[in-house]
Amino acid sequence: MPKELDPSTNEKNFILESLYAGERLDGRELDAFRPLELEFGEEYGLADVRLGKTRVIARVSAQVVQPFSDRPFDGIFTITTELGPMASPGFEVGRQTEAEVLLARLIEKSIRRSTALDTESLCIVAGQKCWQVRADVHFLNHDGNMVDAACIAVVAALQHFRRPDVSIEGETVTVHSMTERVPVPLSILHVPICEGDGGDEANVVTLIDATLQEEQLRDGDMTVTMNKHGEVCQISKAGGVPLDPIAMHRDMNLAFVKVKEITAFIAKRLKEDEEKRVKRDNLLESKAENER
Amino acid sequence: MTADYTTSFRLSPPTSIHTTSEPTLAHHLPFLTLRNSAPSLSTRLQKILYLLKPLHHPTMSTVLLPGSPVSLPPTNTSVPLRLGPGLTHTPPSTITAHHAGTLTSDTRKNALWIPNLTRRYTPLQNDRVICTILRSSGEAYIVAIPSSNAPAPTTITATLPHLAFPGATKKTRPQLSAGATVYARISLANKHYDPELECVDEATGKAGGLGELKGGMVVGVRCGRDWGPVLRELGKVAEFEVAVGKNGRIWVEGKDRRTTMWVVRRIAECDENTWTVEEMRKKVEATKGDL
Amino acid sequence: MTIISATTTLLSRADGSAQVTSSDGTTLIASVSGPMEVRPREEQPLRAYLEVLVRPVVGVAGTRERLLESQLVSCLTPIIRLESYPRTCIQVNIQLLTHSRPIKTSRSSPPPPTILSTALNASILALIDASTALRTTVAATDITINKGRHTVVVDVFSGQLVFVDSEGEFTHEELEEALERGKKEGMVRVDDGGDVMVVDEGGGVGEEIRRVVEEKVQRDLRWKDGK
Amino acid sequence: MPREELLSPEGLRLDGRRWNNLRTLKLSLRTHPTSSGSALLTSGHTSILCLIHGPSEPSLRSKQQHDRCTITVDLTYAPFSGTDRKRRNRTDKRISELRSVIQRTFSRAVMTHLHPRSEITITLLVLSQDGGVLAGCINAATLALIDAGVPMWGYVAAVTVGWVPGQGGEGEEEGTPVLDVNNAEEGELGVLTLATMGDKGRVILGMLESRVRLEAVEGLMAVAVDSAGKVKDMMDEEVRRHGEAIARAAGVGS
Amino acid sequence: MLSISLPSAAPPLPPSSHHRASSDPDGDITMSASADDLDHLPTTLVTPGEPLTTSPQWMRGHGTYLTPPSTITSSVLGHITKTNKLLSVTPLHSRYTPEIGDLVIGRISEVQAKRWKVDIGSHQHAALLLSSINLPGGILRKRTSTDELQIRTFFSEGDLLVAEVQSLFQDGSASLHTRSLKYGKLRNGMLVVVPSAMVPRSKNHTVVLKGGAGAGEVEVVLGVNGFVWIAKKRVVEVKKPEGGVQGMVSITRLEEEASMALYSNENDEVDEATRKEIARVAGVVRVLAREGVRVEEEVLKIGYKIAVEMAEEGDEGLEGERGRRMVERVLGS
Repeated sequence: MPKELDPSTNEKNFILESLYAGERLDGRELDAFRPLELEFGEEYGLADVRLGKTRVIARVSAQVVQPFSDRPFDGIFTITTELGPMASPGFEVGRQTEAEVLLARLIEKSIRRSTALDTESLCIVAGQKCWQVRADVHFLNHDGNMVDAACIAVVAALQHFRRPDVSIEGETVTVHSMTERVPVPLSILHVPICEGDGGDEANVVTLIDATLQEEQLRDGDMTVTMNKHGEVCQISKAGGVPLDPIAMHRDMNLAFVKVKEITAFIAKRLKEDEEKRVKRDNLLESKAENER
Repeated sequence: MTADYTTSFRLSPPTSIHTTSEPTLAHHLPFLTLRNSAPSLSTRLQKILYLLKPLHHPTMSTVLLPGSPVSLPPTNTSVPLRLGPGLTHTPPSTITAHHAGTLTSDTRKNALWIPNLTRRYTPLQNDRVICTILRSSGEAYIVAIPSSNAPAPTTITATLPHLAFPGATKKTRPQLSAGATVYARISLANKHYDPELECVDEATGKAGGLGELKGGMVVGVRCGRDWGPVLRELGKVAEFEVAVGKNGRIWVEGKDRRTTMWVVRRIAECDENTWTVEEMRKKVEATKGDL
Repeated sequence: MTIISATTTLLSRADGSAQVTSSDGTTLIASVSGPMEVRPREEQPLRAYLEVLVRPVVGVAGTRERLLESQLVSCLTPIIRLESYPRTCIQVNIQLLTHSRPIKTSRSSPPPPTILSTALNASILALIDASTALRTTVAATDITINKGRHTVVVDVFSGQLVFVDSEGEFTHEELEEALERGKKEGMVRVDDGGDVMVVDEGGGVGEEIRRVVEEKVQRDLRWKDGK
Repeated sequence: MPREELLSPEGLRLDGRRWNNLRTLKLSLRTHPTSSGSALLTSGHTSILCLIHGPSEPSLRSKQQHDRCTITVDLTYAPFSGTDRKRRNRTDKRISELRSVIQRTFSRAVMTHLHPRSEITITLLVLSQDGGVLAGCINAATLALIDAGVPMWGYVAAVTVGWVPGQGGEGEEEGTPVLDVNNAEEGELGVLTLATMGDKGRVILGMLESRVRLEAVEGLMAVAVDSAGKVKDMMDEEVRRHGEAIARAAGVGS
Repeated sequence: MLSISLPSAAPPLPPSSHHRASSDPDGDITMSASADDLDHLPTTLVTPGEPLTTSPQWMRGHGTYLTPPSTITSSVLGHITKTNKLLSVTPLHSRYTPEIGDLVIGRISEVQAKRWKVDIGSHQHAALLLSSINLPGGILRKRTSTDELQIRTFFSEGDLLVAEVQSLFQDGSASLHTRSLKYGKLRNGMLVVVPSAMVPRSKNHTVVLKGGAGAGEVEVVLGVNGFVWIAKKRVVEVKKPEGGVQGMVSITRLEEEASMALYSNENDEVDEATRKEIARVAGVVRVLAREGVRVEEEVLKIGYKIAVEMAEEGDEGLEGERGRRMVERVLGS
């Protein structure tokens, strides 16, 4: 299978030289994100995120299962990620590479371990029935910074998702279909957003939202996950260029600014989608009435 | 696909085709050569012209799908008809498209082909490509011919013999390290083998612009576009050196880093949006202040 | 069944890609990579190895996806000029974006539509987008007659049947009718000479595919206009 | 677990330590002379053995890099290392993450360009775990690499710091950092594992897995960087003691 | 593969006065760029990351690196070595780094078309070219394609051999040769591997020990790479040509027979007494290395003598405490 080709010496030198001069190839500022786009699908719980050319889709779904015996009052939340060859022909089918494990762990730590989703609210009948919510993350196009794109997609999809309503009568649990009862949104405790930084070479240049080319040339990276309340959910910096702790803290403060921006962006898009749905439903209703 | 371009066919009576090797012709033109002397086909002249006309009337559709049959145009028997990329000849006299596009012809050379814009490069003999040295092995460098948008996965590895440089001997061969960028000519391409490259003009023994490209920047674009007019537009306001590889890579070195950056960004934008020369001219006007 | 919307060239890392939404509600993305390096055990000396991978939107690929993969391989193998790319791999990836769980069907209703036709149409568009050498262009349609469901794949020029997958209860006549309708839906309109295609609004899946390809070609070649 | 248990009003932790007390750190080098380098680290009830093999010919051709040596990390939890005697799967995602974190850290700390085409294998065996396993692994590996004579840019010294949040009362402190957490603390608190390289307090590794307020992170990092410097000094002391013992024996021999 | 961390790139550690544990007797070193900085060089052990000098008069050698702007910093645990203006740090313990002229013992790990790969305990396997060995039928015979086909008859995987480092490749890996009767395949003995620092380079790497208690002579080959071969002394058997024919012919025959014998895989008969002594010598080598005493001709001879004495005193064996007692006696003598 083909692996990614390293950039040539010419490209490497030019890009680094430009970075030292504070210029990125695509004309962005060092601390700027690429254009972020977020779209929702027809079905609830599908978020399509584009970060420049990077594209990730997250799909949240739910089904009723039996809870784990050691956690009878908790629902189940799982995230699955697979780097398939669609994202880049460099990814092999079926074999998990180290980079993939790190990516999966990072997303897991950012969202699941930080308890973004209130799993207790997913319990239907303690020890017997609970909701299993799963988020499937699909990487469609890899042009760097998959972590951020994936996190935004999962968080947006979780907020967009509506699970069917349930009613309990004695021992029987009824799952109402989407048309029968208004589906219930998930209880999201906080919205973590990842923030990838790429450090470059000795005189550390810090980049935000690195492209694939920049990722290939970087000498280290740090990912910080935060929510809009100013809580750090996760920090991950393994190896790479040693950083000054003061600079690290400065980066985290910068990340916080971005996190607030992105959270607001997601909220805006969710609202737009909601309005669109309401408008369409009204239209359908009035149409139905007219027909009657 | 490659082999089709480098093999030549001669069609004497319309019913039988036999392959002859015409290395000189094939060597210089990456086209399939087809000679048709059947006068009966001349009746189809009108239709062929119709096919060609819409090039100047973009509103009218003449887009061929893969598998679209293409009529043989009338040919004078002395000049062989050459089929280029996108067309396949099936004996005795059927020509079909194998990728989508509009049929294009060159009446002077009597050639037909379907131009298109692709991300993946198919090696063709005599193409000049911009490639990257991977390592040195025995008597040749192993090089990657990257296609399309940077940094794409390498698919084509080629060999560049140590002696395929001007005046190179075993002792005076150029030393190229891994990662170096080289402008080379494909001296041998065949779908069954990895292509072979050279950095020397066989006829003159000189470099002829080929060889290592030092400094500058390489930008990835889609293959199949004629970059000449666009680069000339850029050249009106910026001072830079440029080498265009058929594999969708353009090497640029401006008089300073700023110029290189400016040119690289313009080329990337132009490729991204498939700008016309006119649109490029406007963009150049609008951004020349950055220089 | 018709194509509601289709776009091409949307993924930068793939050689060709297409996103297709069909009238049955299926949305999916197909991407094509290749010719590229092949795994040694799949290498074939005289032709390319065709690999089709289907990924569902929820969960991991299972039997349903494997079946779809093998159906797509058998549809696409005669279409792609695999012999033009010896010792390489051509990879077609399908990512489903909608999750249509098979609805429980009573004996009286026809089986639910499969995503095969959408997947095939998207694959063809992605292959054309990637400029992979093809023998011909095909179009797939789902046709439901009474209690039978038929996926019919035909050559858009000749109307020749390439592939058919039928399910449910149906008579021989119904199958014949399905094939006839599939042919009509799939074919592009050509004039009697068989050479030149005439622009015509509307039409079936074949026409739709042609329209999408035309758009793509005009977009790709617009740089020529400025000359 | 309530906050009072983790940190009593008197400022004592579960095991009687103050917030800034490290557990007893026992370090020994060359515990296994047949390997290229080895070290045994015991920090409280956490015990980690590290063995180095190499630089040597890579075990797999694919591990050969033409311009540097490859660092391979093998991390195993002994089945008896924890309280519940369970065998951890090698493909455990968490273990493979730790493995690759350690691998990436030492790929940077070791002067890999000096031994092209070869491989250094770092084998880590967690004999007993009571919090701070990643930090322990990093420290043990640093010592073993020094023992193996592998050139490095400097010491990599790691520590863990937990954050006990405050009650949120008026005028009260935001919370308290606690140094070198044990298992019970690790399960309850937000814990930062941080490693510095060299003696300028530059951070080569930082891992935080639970929610902590941004303002608190600053304090955590300050404590961690400072303590990592102290751990580095302790390691340096042991390395010198060990080195002098070797030098003495060899000096007499020649 | 390209990498951004270029070998030449210094790490982002600016020069600094270094911290050290207060218990260190050495105290802090004041960093000054004065000319007499030479005197300020640490005299004891240095550890990785420890600044050595900022004086520009020194050039950095092995075991050091440059921290911008001009601090030479140690990268290993070891002692400072000064060679003219070159400042380097010799690691106390490291894997063997080959140098030209080293006598090494190795094991064949791979047989290729025209050469063998030999594991010599270094960071890469060494190469032994077919053209670098004595071929049967005359020492200076040119190699032929038949030799290439029969490459496994000379050495095959797992064979042990003693050789000399002939040259070094660009990446520091060694090329060996066995073009001397001293070198070649090893038989009739056992291998002991000790850290390479325990075998110093010296003039003589072959030690012959007179076996006590009726045993034959024991030959010890000390490979600089820490591989030590202990065997029954090699006797170059000179077979008398039958009937004692003319001189010229017999000499060529002799060479041929000697070199054919060089590649034999058959052990000679080694009597029990000698085997016992071989094992005793192996024990001595192991114990010396374990206790950090460098294995050299003198030390080995004394050590062996003491081990024999101890055995005679009824203190047989060299495990644990006994070994330590032996080393003490060696150091005492």
